[in-house]
Amino acid sequence: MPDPNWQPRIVAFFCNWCTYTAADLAGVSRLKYAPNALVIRLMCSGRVDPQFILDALAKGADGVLIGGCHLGDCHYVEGNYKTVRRFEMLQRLLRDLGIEERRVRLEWISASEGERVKTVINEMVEQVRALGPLRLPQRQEEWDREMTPLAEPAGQSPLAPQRAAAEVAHA
Amino acid sequence: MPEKPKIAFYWCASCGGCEEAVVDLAEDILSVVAAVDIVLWPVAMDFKKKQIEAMPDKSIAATLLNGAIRTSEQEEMAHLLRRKSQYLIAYGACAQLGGIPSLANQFSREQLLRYVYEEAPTVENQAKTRPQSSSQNNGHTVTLPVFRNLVRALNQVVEVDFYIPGCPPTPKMTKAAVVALLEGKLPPKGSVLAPDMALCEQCARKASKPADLSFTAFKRPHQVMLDPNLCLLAQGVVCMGPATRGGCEAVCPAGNMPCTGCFGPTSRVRDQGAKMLSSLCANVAAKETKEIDEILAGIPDPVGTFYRYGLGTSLLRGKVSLPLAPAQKEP
Amino acid sequence: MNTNQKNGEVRIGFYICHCGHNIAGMVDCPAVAQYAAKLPGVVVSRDYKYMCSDPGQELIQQDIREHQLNRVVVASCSPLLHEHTFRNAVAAGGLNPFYFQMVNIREHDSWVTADRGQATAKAKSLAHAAIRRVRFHRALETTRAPIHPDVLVVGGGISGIHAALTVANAGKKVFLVERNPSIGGHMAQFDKTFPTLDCAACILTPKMSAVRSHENITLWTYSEVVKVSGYVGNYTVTVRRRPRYVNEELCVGCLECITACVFKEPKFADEFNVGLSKRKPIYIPFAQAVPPVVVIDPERCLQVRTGKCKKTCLEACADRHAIDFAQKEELVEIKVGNIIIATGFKLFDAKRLPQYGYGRYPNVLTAIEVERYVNSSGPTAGEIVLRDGRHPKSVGFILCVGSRDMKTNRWCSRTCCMHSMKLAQLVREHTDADVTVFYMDIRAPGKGYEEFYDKSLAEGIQFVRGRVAEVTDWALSPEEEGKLVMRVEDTLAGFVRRVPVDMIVLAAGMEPQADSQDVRRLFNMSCGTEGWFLEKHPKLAPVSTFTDGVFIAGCCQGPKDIPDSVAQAGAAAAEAMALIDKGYIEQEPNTAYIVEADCCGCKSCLPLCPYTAITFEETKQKAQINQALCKGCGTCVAACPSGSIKQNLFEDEEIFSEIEGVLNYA
Amino acid sequence: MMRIKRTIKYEGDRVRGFGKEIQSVPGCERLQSCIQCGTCSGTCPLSIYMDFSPRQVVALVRADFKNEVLRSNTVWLCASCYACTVECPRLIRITDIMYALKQRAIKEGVYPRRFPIPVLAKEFYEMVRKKGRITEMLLVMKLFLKTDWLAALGSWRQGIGVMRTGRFGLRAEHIERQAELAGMMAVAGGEDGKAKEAL
Amino acid sequence: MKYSYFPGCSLKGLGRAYEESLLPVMRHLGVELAELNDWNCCGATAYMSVDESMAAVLAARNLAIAEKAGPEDLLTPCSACYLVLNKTKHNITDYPEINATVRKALAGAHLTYSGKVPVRHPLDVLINDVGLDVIKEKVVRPLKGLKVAPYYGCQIVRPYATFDDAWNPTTMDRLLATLGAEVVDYPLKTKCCGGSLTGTVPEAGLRLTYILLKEAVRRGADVIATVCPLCQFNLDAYHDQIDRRWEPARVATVYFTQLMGLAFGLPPEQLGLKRNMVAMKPLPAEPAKVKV
Repeated sequence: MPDPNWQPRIVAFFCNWCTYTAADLAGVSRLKYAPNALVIRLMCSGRVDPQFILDALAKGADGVLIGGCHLGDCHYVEGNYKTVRRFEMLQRLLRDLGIEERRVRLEWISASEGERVKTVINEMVEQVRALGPLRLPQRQEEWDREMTPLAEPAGQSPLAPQRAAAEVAHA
Repeated sequence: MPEKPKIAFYWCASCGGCEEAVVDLAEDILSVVAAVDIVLWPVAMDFKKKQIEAMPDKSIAATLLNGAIRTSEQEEMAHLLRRKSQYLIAYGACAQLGGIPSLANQFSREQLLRYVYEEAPTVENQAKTRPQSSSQNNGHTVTLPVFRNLVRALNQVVEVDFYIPGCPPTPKMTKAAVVALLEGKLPPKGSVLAPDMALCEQCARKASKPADLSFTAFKRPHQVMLDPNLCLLAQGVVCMGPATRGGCEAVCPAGNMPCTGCFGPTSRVRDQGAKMLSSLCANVAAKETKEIDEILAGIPDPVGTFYRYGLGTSLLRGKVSLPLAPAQKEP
Repeated sequence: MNTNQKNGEVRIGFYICHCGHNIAGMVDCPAVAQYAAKLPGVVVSRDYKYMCSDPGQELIQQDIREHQLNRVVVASCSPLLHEHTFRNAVAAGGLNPFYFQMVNIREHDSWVTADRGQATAKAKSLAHAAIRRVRFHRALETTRAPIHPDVLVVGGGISGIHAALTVANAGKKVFLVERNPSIGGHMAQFDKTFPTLDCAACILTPKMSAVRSHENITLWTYSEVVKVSGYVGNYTVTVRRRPRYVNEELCVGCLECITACVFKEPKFADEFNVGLSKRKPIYIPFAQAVPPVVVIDPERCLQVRTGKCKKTCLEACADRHAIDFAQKEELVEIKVGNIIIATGFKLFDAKRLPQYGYGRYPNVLTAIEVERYVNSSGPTAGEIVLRDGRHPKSVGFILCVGSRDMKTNRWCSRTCCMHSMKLAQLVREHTDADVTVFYMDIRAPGKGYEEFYDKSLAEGIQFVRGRVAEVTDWALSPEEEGKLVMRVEDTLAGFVRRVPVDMIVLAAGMEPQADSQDVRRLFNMSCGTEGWFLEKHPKLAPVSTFTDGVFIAGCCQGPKDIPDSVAQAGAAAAEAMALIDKGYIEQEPNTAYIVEADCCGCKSCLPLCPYTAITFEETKQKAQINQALCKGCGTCVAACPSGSIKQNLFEDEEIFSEIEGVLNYA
Repeated sequence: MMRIKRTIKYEGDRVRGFGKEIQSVPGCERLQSCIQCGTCSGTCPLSIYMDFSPRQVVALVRADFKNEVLRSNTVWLCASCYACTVECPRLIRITDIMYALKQRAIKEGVYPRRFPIPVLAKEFYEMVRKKGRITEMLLVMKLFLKTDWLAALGSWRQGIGVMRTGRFGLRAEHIERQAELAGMMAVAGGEDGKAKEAL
Repeated sequence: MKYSYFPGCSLKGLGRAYEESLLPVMRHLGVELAELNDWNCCGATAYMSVDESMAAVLAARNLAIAEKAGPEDLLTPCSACYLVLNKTKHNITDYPEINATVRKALAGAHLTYSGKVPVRHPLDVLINDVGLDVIKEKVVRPLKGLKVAPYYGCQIVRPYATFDDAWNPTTMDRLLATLGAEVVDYPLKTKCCGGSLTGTVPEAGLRLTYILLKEAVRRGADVIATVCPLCQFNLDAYHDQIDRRWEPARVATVYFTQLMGLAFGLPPEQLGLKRNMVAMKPLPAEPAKVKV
C-alpha cells in the first residue's frame, strides 16, 4: 500500500520581509536543500489564515511550514504575535482531529538566516517523511467510497454552496 | 383549476427539531397547506415510499429535507427525493452542514457502537447485542439500514439547490422560503436562504462591544453570571456570532446564551471554525507562549466549540485518522 | 471591472526565463513551458534566455497585443528583484500592471536544488500555482504618499559626514546625530591614509568644519536616537541630547577652564589617544574637534558627581558663562523623510587572543595605538617608542588579529593589510627599525593598492606568509634575550621560525558596534548573525535596507576602507535625495479593505492594527480601513470572522488557488 | 658530489578519494576548510623535526597524496598535545587527522619499520588487548628489543634509577574479566579483523 | 564528598608516587575515592593510533563501569586518561556511528552507557568542590619560601579546557599559593613535555623536556609541580641524558599532591617522595606551628 516513491509535499507560507528574503539568500548562497517545500509569499505571517493551513492539508499537503520574522522584529510591529497565538490553538485543534503536531511548524527566520531556511526545511522534510503521507484527499475519497458516487461533480466538494456563492459575490 | 405544486418534507439524521420548526409556522401552516399539495411528510402523514417511486421524476416542486445522512436508508431516500424533485432544499443545520450529528466524525463507527450499545452507563446489555444489517429470526431474514462510517451533509450525498440554515430554522425564514418558492422568486442555485452578513449586525448587545477587546481569559457560560446586556465576548465567553450567518435575529444572545454557530459561515468563508479561531486567538492578550497557552486552556474543546454544527462540512470533515470499517453493502 | 478581459475570458501568457545558465542549468525550461501551455487559460507559453532583457520584455508586450493577453506570468528570479521590471513591461503592453504574477524558480528552485528532475518538477508546481492565481487578479492602482524633505544621518564618522554634506549641499535639511562629543570618528585618529599617504586630518578637518558651518545641517553631538516611528517619507524620531555641561553656543574653545580645573594633573585615560595619554574631567576631545568646545565627563567631574567642588572652571569662564552645571538631558522630536545609518564599527579587542600577549607584554601594541604614536599631535608627538622610551630596532606586524578566525570573527576586515603596510612604511620613516609583516594573504584590491604593496616591498619591508602562532618573552638563544619572540611557520620557505623583535603591532580587525542589535531594532533593519546591517541586495541595492527610507553607509554594513565608505555615503545620500526630489513614494497597492455590505461591525479587527488604520464608523456601525495608514500586513484579513476584510494582491481566492496550484490539486 | 632528485608529481601519484576518505573520519570533517595559514606548524612543538609540517600534511591529504603522507614521519612525531587543534582558526582538529593517518599507516604497514613510535603503539595495543592493562616495565623492554637494544644500554643509568626508586611494578598488571573485554573488542574491531591483519 | 576513582596504569607503575600522595591527601580532606571495579587501560594515545572504534570501546568500558558504580563523578588524576575518557564521552555523543559501536560492544558485556557520569580531574575537584578555604584550614606546614613552577602540561587543558583556561590555566597556581608556596611565573606551563617521544625519539622529545627544565631553573624554581605521571617521569628520569646532550638543568619535579601532603604535615615517606630520581630539596626551615 505505501507508495515507495512517495515524496513529502510541504506548503510553506513565508513572510515577505524575513523568511522569504532568507530563502532568497539561501538561493544566492547556493545552499542545496530538499525540493519538497513550496513557498507561498505573504506580506506577514499574520496574514496566514488558519483556513490556508487546513486547506493545504485537505488538498494533499503532508505538512505546512509557516515562516516569520523573529518575535520583536516583525516588519509590522507585532503581526507574528498574532500568528503564534493562532498557531498554539490550531495545534490543539489538529491534535484533536488526528493530525500529528510535527506536520505543522512555525519558525522565526530572519532575512540573514539563509542557512536556517535550509536546516529547517531539511529537518521538516525528514520529520514529515518519518510520519509518512497524510493523504487527506485520498482518505476523503476512501470515506466516500461507501456511498453511491455523486452524479454531478460540482457537488463533489462539501464546499459547493459557499463556492457557488463566492463566485457570484465576485462576478 | 391548475394542479397545486407538490411539496415533500423528509427527515434523516436529526433531532426532529426541524419538524417542530415547520409546525411552528402555526396558523401559517394552513395557508401553506392550502397553497401546496404535501406528498410526503412522514412525521405528520402516512405515505409510502413506493408511492413516491411511482411518481414521475421532477414531479415534486420542492423537497425540504432535514437531518444529516448517516444510514444507507437516508442515503437512498435522499437520492429518491432528488430524482423526484425540481428543488431539493437542505433544511436546517444538519442537512446543510452536517450539524451536531457530524461531531460524531471524531469517532470511528466501532467506537460509537461500542459506547452506545455496551459502555454507556445507562445501558444494560450483557449479551453485547448490536444492530445487524441483516439477521435471521425464526426463518425470516430481518434487515436494518447500514450504519455508515461518517455523517454527511446532504450536499455530500446528492446535489442540493438551496439551503435553509439553523438549528432549527426560524419559522419566519421557512415561510419566506416557501413563499419565494411559490412565487418563483429564487436566488441563484446553491444559495443559502439567509442574509450573507454575520450575526452581530442583528445582535442587541452589539453596541456594548468595546473597540479594543482583547482576551485575558475564556470562560464557559456555566462558569459566570452573564450580564444580560454586555457583549458576550466582552465577558470572555466564546460567542460564534461574528463568524456565523445572521438571520436568526440573535435569539440565543437574547436568551443570555452565546451563539454557537448553527447558521454556519458566510459565503466568504470556507471553514467557520478556523475563522473564529483566527479572530479569537489573534486578540489574546499575551506574548509569552506559556501565558498564551494558559489563556487558550479556557477553551477545553476546540472542535466542539468552533465546529459544533459544521465539522462534517469543515475542511477536514472529521478526525482524519478514523479507521474505516469495510463499507457494508445492502444485504 | 476587469476592463482588459476579452468577453470575460481569461487569456494567460506564461514565460519562463533561462537566466542564462542560472535556471536552465537545473530546470528543463522548455518542458515547463510545454506543461504550462496545457493548463487552462494559457494561450501563450514560451521559454526565453533572458526575460528581464529588453527583447524579453518586448516579447511580453507583443504577445499582449497579438494574443489579447489579459494575464501574464513570468517564472524567473525573486519578485523582490524583478517584479517591478515585469509589471512595467506588462503596463507598457497596455495591461494593468497588476494582472501580473511572478514565479521564483531561481532563488527558490534552480539555485537550491541538486537534482534536475526535482528542480523541474518544483518549477512546474510553482508555475501552476501562479497560473491559477493570476486568474483572480484585478486591476489596481498604486497610491502615492508625500515625502518629508528632511534627512536624518546617524553617526558622525567619515561616512556620516560625507552623507550629511552631500544631502545638505543639494539644499536639503539634515540632522546629523553623533554619540561622541565630537564628530570625526575613527578617521580623525589616523595619521596618514593609504595608498596616497596624505594626512588624514588635512582631508577630514575641512569636511568637519564644513558640517559645523553648513546652514542646512543641524549637528547634535553627544546625542543618541532613542525612538523611531512612522514609515518612509514621514518618520518621527526622538533624539536624546546628553548634557555636556557646556553651552555649545557660548564656548569658544579657549580651554582656560581646563587649565583652571581643580585636577591639577590630567589623570584619566584619553579616549582619543586610546589611553596612551591622560586628560582632565573637563576636556576637549582633540585639537580639531567639531564642535570645538569642551565637554565635562560626568563620571569624573567632582561637581557633577558630588556637587562639592570649587568650580574653578566657572571662574575661568566667568565672562562667557559657557559652563552650565544646570544642563539636563533633553529629548528632542524631529520629523524626517529618510534616514541614513552610518554608525560604524568597533575594533576587535586584542586581549581576546592571549597567545599574542596584548596586555601582558607592554611592547605588544595595536595598530591604532601605533597610529597615535606616529601622529605628530599624538602622545609622543610623532615618536615611536617602546614603553621604556627606547626606540625599537625591530618591529613585527601580525595581521588578521580577530579576522578570518572561526573562534573570533570569521570575516576578513579588508583594511588591515593596507593599514599595516601603511604603518610599516611610517615606522620605517620614523625609525630605522627592521619591519616584518606576518600575513596569511595580502589583500590589496583597491585602486593603487597593489602599487602600494609593491612600494612596501621595495622599501625593504619583510613579508612572511604565516599566521603567528604565539608571542613569548622566553629565550632559547642569546639573540632572543629580552625580546618578544614570535613562533611562526614561514609557509613559503616551508619551515618554522622563531623571530625575535622589540615591538609587535597587532592589526586588530573590525567588529559590529556592541549595540548593533539595538540600533537594528530601533530602525527596523535586518542584520546578519554577526551584527553587520543587512543591505537589501548585496549587488543591486547595497545601501538600501528592507525598510524603505532607511539607508546604510560605511562600516556598519561591513568592514570597509575610507574610499568605499565615502562612496557608500554618497550612494546613500543619492538614494535619499532621489526619493525626496520625486516628492512622493509609490505604495504597493496591497492594502486591506472592508466590503461595507459584508461587514457586520463585530469590531474583532479593530485591536489588531498596529497602525490604527481600522476605525469604527459609528453612524454606519461598520469598520473602515484608512488606505493611507494601512501597510498591508493582512493580519486583520486573516482575522475577520465573516471574511469581510479583503487584501489587494493577496485575496483569499488568490492564496487558495496558489495552494491548490503548488499541490497540483486537480 | 651533489646528489639531485626529481621532485615533480604526476597525476598518477595521487590516490583519488584519499582526501575524502580522511575527511569522512570522525573529527576530520573540516579538513577541506584549511587556508594554509601555518598556525598548526607554528604552534606544534615538534614540527621542527617533521619532514612535512602539519600544514603541509593537510595540503597533501587534501590533494590525495596518500603515499607521501603515510610514509612521512610527521604523524609519528605528533605527541598529541592538541595545541594545533586548539589554535586552528578554521577549527580543524588536526590531532584527530593525525590519528586517522596513523591508523591507515599501520593498517597498510607503510610506517618506518624500526621507528619506535608505531612499534610502541602496536605493543601497547597488543598488551592491552591481551591483559587489559599496561605494565610499563614490560612494555619498555619489548620496545627496546624491537627497536634498538643499544638504546636500552644507553639509558642503563635511568633504568637503574627507576629500579632504585621502585617505580616499576614487577607484577604484570591485568584485569579480571579479560574475556569480557576481548568480546567487546571483537565487536568493535569487527571480529577484531581491522587491527589484527595489521599486526 | 565521594567520587569514583580511575587510577590508570601509570599510577600503578611509574606514577605510583602520584597515587601514594593523592589518596592520603584526599582522605585528609574527607574526600572518599572508590576505585572502579576491574577498570582497564584507557587506551592512551597509542590506541587511537591503531583503531578509533576500539579505542572508543576500550574507554567506554570504564565509563560504563563508573555509571554502574553509581552517580558519583569519575575522578582521574592522569592527564592522558582524563583526556581520553573525556574525548570518548564527546565522540559517543557527537558521532552516531561511534555511539552505535560502543552500545553494541557494551551490550555484549551487559553494560550500558548514557553519558551521565562527568569525568573530573583532581585539580578541578579540589578547587571547585572542596574549595581553597577548606584546603587552607588544613595547611599546618606552609610552604613558605618554596619557589614552585606550576606545570600543567597539555592534556588537561587541551583540547577540552573544561575547568581552566587553555592558554593561561591558574587552578594549580592558586592551589600552590594557598599552600603558602611562592608561585613562579612560568610561561611554559602548558607546553608539551614530549610525551612518549621523550623516551622514543629523544632528540626531539627530550629537547622539549630540557627546555621546560631550563626555563624553570632560569626562573629560579626550587621544584616543578606537575599533574601528570608521564610529565613527571619525563622531567625527572632523563637528567643524565640531558646532561650528556646539553647542560645540566637539575630541578626536582613532584606531583602537586605531594606538595599538598607536605603542607598538610603528612609524613614525607608516606607521600612517595623517595621515588623521585632528582630528590626535592628539604623545605626551607620553618618550625611547624602546633595546632591547638
